Amino acid sequence: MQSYSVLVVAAILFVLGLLGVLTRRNIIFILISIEIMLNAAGVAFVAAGARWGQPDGQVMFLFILAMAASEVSVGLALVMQVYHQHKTLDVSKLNNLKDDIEV
Amino acid sequence: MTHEQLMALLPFMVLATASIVIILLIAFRQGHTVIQVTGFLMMCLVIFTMWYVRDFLPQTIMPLLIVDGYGALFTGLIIFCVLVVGLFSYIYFEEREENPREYYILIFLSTLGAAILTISRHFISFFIGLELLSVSLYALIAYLRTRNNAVEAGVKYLLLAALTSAFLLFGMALIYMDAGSMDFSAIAQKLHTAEQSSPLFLVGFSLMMIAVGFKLALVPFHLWAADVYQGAPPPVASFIATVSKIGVFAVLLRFAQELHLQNNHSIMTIISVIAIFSMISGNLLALRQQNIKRLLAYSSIAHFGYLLVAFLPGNSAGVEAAAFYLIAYAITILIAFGVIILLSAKDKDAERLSLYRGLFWEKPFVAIVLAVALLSLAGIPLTAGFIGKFYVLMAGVQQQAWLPVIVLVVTSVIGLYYYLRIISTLFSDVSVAIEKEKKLHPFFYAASYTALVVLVLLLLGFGVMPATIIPGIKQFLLIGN
Amino acid sequence: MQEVLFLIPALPLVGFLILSLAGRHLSKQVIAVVGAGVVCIAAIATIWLGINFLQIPPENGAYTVTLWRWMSVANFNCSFSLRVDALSLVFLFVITFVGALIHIYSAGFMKHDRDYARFFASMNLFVCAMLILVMADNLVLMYLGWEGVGLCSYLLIGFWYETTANVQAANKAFYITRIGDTAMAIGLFLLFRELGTLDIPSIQNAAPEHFVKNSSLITSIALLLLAGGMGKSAQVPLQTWLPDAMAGPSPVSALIHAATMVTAGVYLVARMHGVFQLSPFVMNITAIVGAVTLLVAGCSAMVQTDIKRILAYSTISQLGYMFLALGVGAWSAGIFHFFTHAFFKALLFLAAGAVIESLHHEHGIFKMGGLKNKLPVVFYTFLAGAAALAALPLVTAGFFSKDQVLWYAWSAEGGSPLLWLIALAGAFITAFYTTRLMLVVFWGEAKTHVSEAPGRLMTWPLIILALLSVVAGFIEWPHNLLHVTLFSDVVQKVLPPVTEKEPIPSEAIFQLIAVVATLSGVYTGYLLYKKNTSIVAKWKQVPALVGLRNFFFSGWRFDQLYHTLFVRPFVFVTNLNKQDVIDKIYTGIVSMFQWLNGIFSVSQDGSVRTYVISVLIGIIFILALQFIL
Amino acid sequence: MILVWIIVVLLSGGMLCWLSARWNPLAAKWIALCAVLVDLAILVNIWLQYGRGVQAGTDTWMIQYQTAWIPSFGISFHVAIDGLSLILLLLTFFLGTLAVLCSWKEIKNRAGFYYFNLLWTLAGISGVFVALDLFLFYFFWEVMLVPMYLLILIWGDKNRRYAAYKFFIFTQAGGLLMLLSILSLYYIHGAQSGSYSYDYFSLLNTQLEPSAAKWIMMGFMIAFVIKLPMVPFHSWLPDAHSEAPTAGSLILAGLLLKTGAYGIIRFVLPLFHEAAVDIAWWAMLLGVIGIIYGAMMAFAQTDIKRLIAYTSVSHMGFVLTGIFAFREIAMQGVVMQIVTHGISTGALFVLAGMIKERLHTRDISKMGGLWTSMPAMGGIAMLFTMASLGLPVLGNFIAEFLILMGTFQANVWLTVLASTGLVFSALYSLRMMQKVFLGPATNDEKLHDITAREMIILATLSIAIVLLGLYPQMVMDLVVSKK
Repeated sequence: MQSYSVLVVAAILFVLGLLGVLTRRNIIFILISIEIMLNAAGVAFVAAGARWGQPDGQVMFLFILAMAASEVSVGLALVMQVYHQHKTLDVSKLNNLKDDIEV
Repeated sequence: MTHEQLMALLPFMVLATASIVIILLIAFRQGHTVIQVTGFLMMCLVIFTMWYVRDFLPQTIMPLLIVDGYGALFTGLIIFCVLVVGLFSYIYFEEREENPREYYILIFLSTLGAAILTISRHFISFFIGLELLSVSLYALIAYLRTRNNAVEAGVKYLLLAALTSAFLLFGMALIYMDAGSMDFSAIAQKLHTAEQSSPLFLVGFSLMMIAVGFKLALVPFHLWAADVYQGAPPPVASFIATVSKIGVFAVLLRFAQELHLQNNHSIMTIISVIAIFSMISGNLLALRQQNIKRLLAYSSIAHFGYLLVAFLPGNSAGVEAAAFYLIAYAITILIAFGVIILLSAKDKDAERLSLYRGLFWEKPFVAIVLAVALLSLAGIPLTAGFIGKFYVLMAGVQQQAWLPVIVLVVTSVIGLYYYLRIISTLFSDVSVAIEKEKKLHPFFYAASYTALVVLVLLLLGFGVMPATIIPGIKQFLLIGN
Repeated sequence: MQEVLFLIPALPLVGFLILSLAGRHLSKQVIAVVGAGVVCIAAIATIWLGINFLQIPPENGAYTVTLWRWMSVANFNCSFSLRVDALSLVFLFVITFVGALIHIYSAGFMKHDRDYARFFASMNLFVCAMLILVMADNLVLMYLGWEGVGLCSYLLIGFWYETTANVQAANKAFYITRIGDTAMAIGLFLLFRELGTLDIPSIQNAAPEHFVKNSSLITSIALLLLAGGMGKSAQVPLQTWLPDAMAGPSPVSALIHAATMVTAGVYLVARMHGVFQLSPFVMNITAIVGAVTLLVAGCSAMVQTDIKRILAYSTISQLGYMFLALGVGAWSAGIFHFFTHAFFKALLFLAAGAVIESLHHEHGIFKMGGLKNKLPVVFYTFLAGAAALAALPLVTAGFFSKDQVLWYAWSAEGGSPLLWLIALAGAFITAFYTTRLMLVVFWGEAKTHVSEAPGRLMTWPLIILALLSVVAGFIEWPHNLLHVTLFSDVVQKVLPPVTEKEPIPSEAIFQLIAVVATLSGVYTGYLLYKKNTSIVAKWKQVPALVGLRNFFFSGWRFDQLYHTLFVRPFVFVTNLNKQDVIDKIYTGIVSMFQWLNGIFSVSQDGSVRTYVISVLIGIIFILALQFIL
Repeated sequence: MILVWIIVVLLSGGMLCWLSARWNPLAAKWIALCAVLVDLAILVNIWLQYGRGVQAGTDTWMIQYQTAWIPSFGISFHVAIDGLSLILLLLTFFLGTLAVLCSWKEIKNRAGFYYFNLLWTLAGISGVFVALDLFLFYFFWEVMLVPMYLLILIWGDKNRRYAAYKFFIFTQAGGLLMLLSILSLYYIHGAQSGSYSYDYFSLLNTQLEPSAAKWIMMGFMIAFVIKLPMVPFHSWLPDAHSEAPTAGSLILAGLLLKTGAYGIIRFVLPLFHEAAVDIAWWAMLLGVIGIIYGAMMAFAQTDIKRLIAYTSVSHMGFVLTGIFAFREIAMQGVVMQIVTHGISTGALFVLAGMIKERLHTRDISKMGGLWTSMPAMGGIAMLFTMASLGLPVLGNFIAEFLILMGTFQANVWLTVLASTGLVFSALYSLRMMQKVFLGPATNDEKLHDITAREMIILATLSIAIVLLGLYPQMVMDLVVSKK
């Protein structure tokens, strides 16, 4: 039962992160929001692991951490390039690639 | 870990070594050509080892991996694609005078990720494979950071991929919560004993579908595809279109097979709805597209919609159909991107359709090759694409999934329009000479052309004599079943 | 005898082939010799055949020869086989003999024409087709000839194709006859369905057993066949093409539109008498159609000013007589009228052609005049023909045949006083317009200069035909005079004899009345156009009469009626739909997809936020779907 | 095996044409001509061997050849001919030869690739006529599309792109539905008999639920009536015909449309007999509508090739009506119509091509009086115009007469309506003749009459159409009733 309440917390965290992705314009903040979501997933894994009394959940959490770190590092490298080229971190300015139908 | 298990993993280890070898080569300041050749040889080695260890299969490496015929088949396909992509990459990067060397590290890493996906039987290996694939791809997409909006494409892909990864993880966590194991077969067992699938499982699976759908660019997670295909260098785009999608589709298929998802009515409904929407919007989006890379992206959305139709039956015929379809599709896409790469000028990729006007009269060979590829995408006989589509329809009809099948037929008729549009551009009268500097590396050009010829011959060969490959596929799939 | 039967149609065919394939490389003399020669040989062969036929009548009353198996499908068998019996023989004789004369005449008439070879080729083809028509052993082969003569008629009406009006006249002729032909074809289908054969003798044999007299089935068959005949023979309401058909050269009008092709309908009805007799209703219709036609066309003929149009309307009118005769059951009378009519009407057309040729292609009779002395040969021959047309008693062939028709219109089984009255009125009208024509063209003062008199090639046929117009009638005399029945004896080997009503009134009285009508017609003509021309001028002041005159002149406004009823709506509808409305459906579908493409494309706006929202929508959608299911 | 060679000759001939054109453009023409002539010779030889008609009671299949192709699906390379196939193959190579001949001068650029496409189209068509495995049939059905598409696309007229799309997409739409039907049939048959096979003879034994039969048949029917074409699926045809090069129009009208009729006769009727009987009335009705609608459309056109194209719609209406009359007489008429329409309409297209070569327009309002300068062509045009309106002596008459006579036994009123087609055909045919060859001459420039090469083409066609009119039995003997 306890693990379920942790799961609820994780879910709330996840949705918060999602809301952050939706509302934020700055790429860095979006990355942070995604981190929150990833961590929420991690929490859920830990909760699940706890429920079944297995270490697998925690193992997974470690993998998530590693992966999140690598993702963020690549992400930040790209952010720097974006800033170089666009002089902004506003994600809505990044729309050179889109459909333009010429009839 | 037993000897047999180690032997079974040998190809994957070689694949992993490839990246390290390249790193070492870079450390020793070797040139592009050496790296290219080494990479090529390494990939050949992978295939060789796979052939070498064929007698040890199947092997289950508890709890993460299972190396069976199915995995070997898809890994082989992936390695084959990488071979071709690598070959094409050489002239592309060489012409752009960028430093292309780290590119090979990334591409082999990414390949490793895809290969792991094909043999994973556990959430953890699933997750690791997927992330290995994705993280390398972020960098690959933005590799030519100064041009072509590559960075924009990279950022878009990264944000969305990370977002959907979060969903994947959360979904996995939910399923783990429900089933008490992350092992596919254990989950299947749990699911089997339960009277009806719990909401936790269903929600978990739905969330997982988001990530998978994203990678396969299925509607409504498809919006990135066109932008990324357009922004990424063509070799990378072809890599995404083939290797990444094959890997993810392989794991999805294995997961579904293991869990007997075809018996789960609601999940099947979801998948068929996704398939239908993918077919419709992929084809509709491509209808008037003037950028050939975007067009290929949209067409791939549609094609994975078709593939899902084959996925629906969930029996061996479906797997066989999917395998054949993927082979045909991979060859075709490689040809298409190969042509784009060959035609790309130094500062601009050959992506505007107007560049292709009257290509047939300028470079008949390239034009014919591209036309054959497009006909294959359209599923016209004499090409493997036709047999692929035939397979898919067969699977659909057998399952009497009439709605998706009818949608498939209707949308592929719509799709025909834009393929024909390109073909008619190729054969139109007014020819715009594609200015092309002198060929810097005649050997690699020759090699690329040879690769195209081989691919086209394969495409036609499989189209006319599918009997040459179908038994092979069947045999592979039997291993481990 | 049988074996050489095929030569008769084959000869003109050979002529056609030679002239059409090599005609451009031959000199005019050679063309004329070939073109006219083959028909002359055919005529000689026919006469020889006829003599043989009369001397030693074949068994079954007919020569037959099967050339080859044409079609044989399921229970449908049809051969290319020819059959000549007495009825065919009469037609054969007219076709080849009159045809030969007309060909000879044409050699002179057409000598200045560029397309000399094409003319003779078409004429030869016509003769061939017409011969097949009358020699056909089965209805399909007959239909072949039937359509073949239609084609040749089309080709020859539009012979001077550079004038659009001529081509239109040709088209019109083809269209209208095609309507009749189609009806006839349906009739054949019906016959085949009922009897399982289209061989003429088998039909004649099987029909009385198979069909109930006056049943709707036999009525429809007969009606459909009749419609075919009406189209070819220009009977009301399908008569409008014939006056326009005068656009062709005069020999064509003589051969096709007077002597032979237009009588194909008569031949068909006579040939299928076994079927028609089973439906007295249709027989009545036939008679009525004939009566109406003779009156309608006669009225129109009275007011025409174009010499050939007068003759054309008169042809329609005379064909009406033939139909009337057939309709009342006077089979041989109808055929006899065809026989005499062929001579005098061919003669009239040829003579008219000579007149027109001499007057620089002038057609209007009021621009002619005074030709009596300038073209004496033409005048005398024309006079003979006109007399025959007007049926001047005893001295003309037309009298003997028309008198029979008139008599049977009352006395035959299907006859009635009304029919007789109409026929009588027709006789009066005929005499009147013939007189008018003669007087206006040959008497009075010359209005157009005569360029050259016709040569011998043209005059000899005229003379021969003129002779025949006088003597041809002598082979058949009325019963109360002399009682010579040479013609009907022959024909009635095939056709049933006429059955007369009881009580039979005195034939002499009727003859007298007919003679009076004819003579009064002649006198009226003389009165109005010779003696007291001011009457006509006075009448031209009366609006009602002018209106009536215009009404007649336009052929009872049939053309206008058809134009508004059929032509204009058809052209309107087809032009309206020129772009194919069904195609619009498909262009609509295409536009719909393009529009959808635009809609879908909106989502690809390049903004990450849109993409995230789309992912979110996807999640919500999938979850919602999960819970609904 | 000889049947395989027929196709192989065309395929390899096509490749040779393409390759040889690099060195010598003239070689391509001769190779193409030789290839079709070789095939024609083979076919004539077969005809002489079996042409006396197949005796009742014996096997109606003259030559059969079968070998495994994709055994795992039960697909075999099964080809065979009977009388119907033989006639259609003869027609294919007869018109194919003429198509090569009439491209002799017209195609000046990229001749090698042109003949490649031409021969491959013919290969696809002949494949369709011999295939007895449904998969193989579908395969050939689609194979003929691409080269035909390229023929229109590359060597067509101004609006060729649009026409080519339309042609391809229409046919493909029908084709895919047919594929669905084939698959359904395959599975139903497999479930019943336990052996999964696409073989014609095996599938003939399939027992179908009436409703299933109906749906499956519709898939076939749609593919075939689009090709035929039946109103309202005809709209690809005027565009494709009018834009295609002369040989393309010739093949389209002469052969491609016939594959639709062939498909109905060969597959729909035997496989779904009851279901076909059920829709017979509607099919006949649509056929009759096609007759009248096509004729009315033809009457309004000002583009000569469009006009002829619509006459095809009208004539093919007869085919549809005749097939669904289910009478042997009508069926024989249908076969005759297939052959004669191929010849007569093909000839009209050839003539239109020749006129276009001389006047550089297809607009009949810019023509007129051409007879004066080209009497020989005018004469032949007259012949084929007459053929088109069904004049006796010419083959088309036999066809239409038999069809109508057979149909009459099945349905009186529809036949009466169909017969009005005879009147309508006169309307458009004579209008065309008038606008093009008759009337005052509009062109001052001196036009040369037909050349010797053109004469050969037209003379062959003329002789063929007259022979068919006079000796139709030589066709009918081949297509004896199979019962």
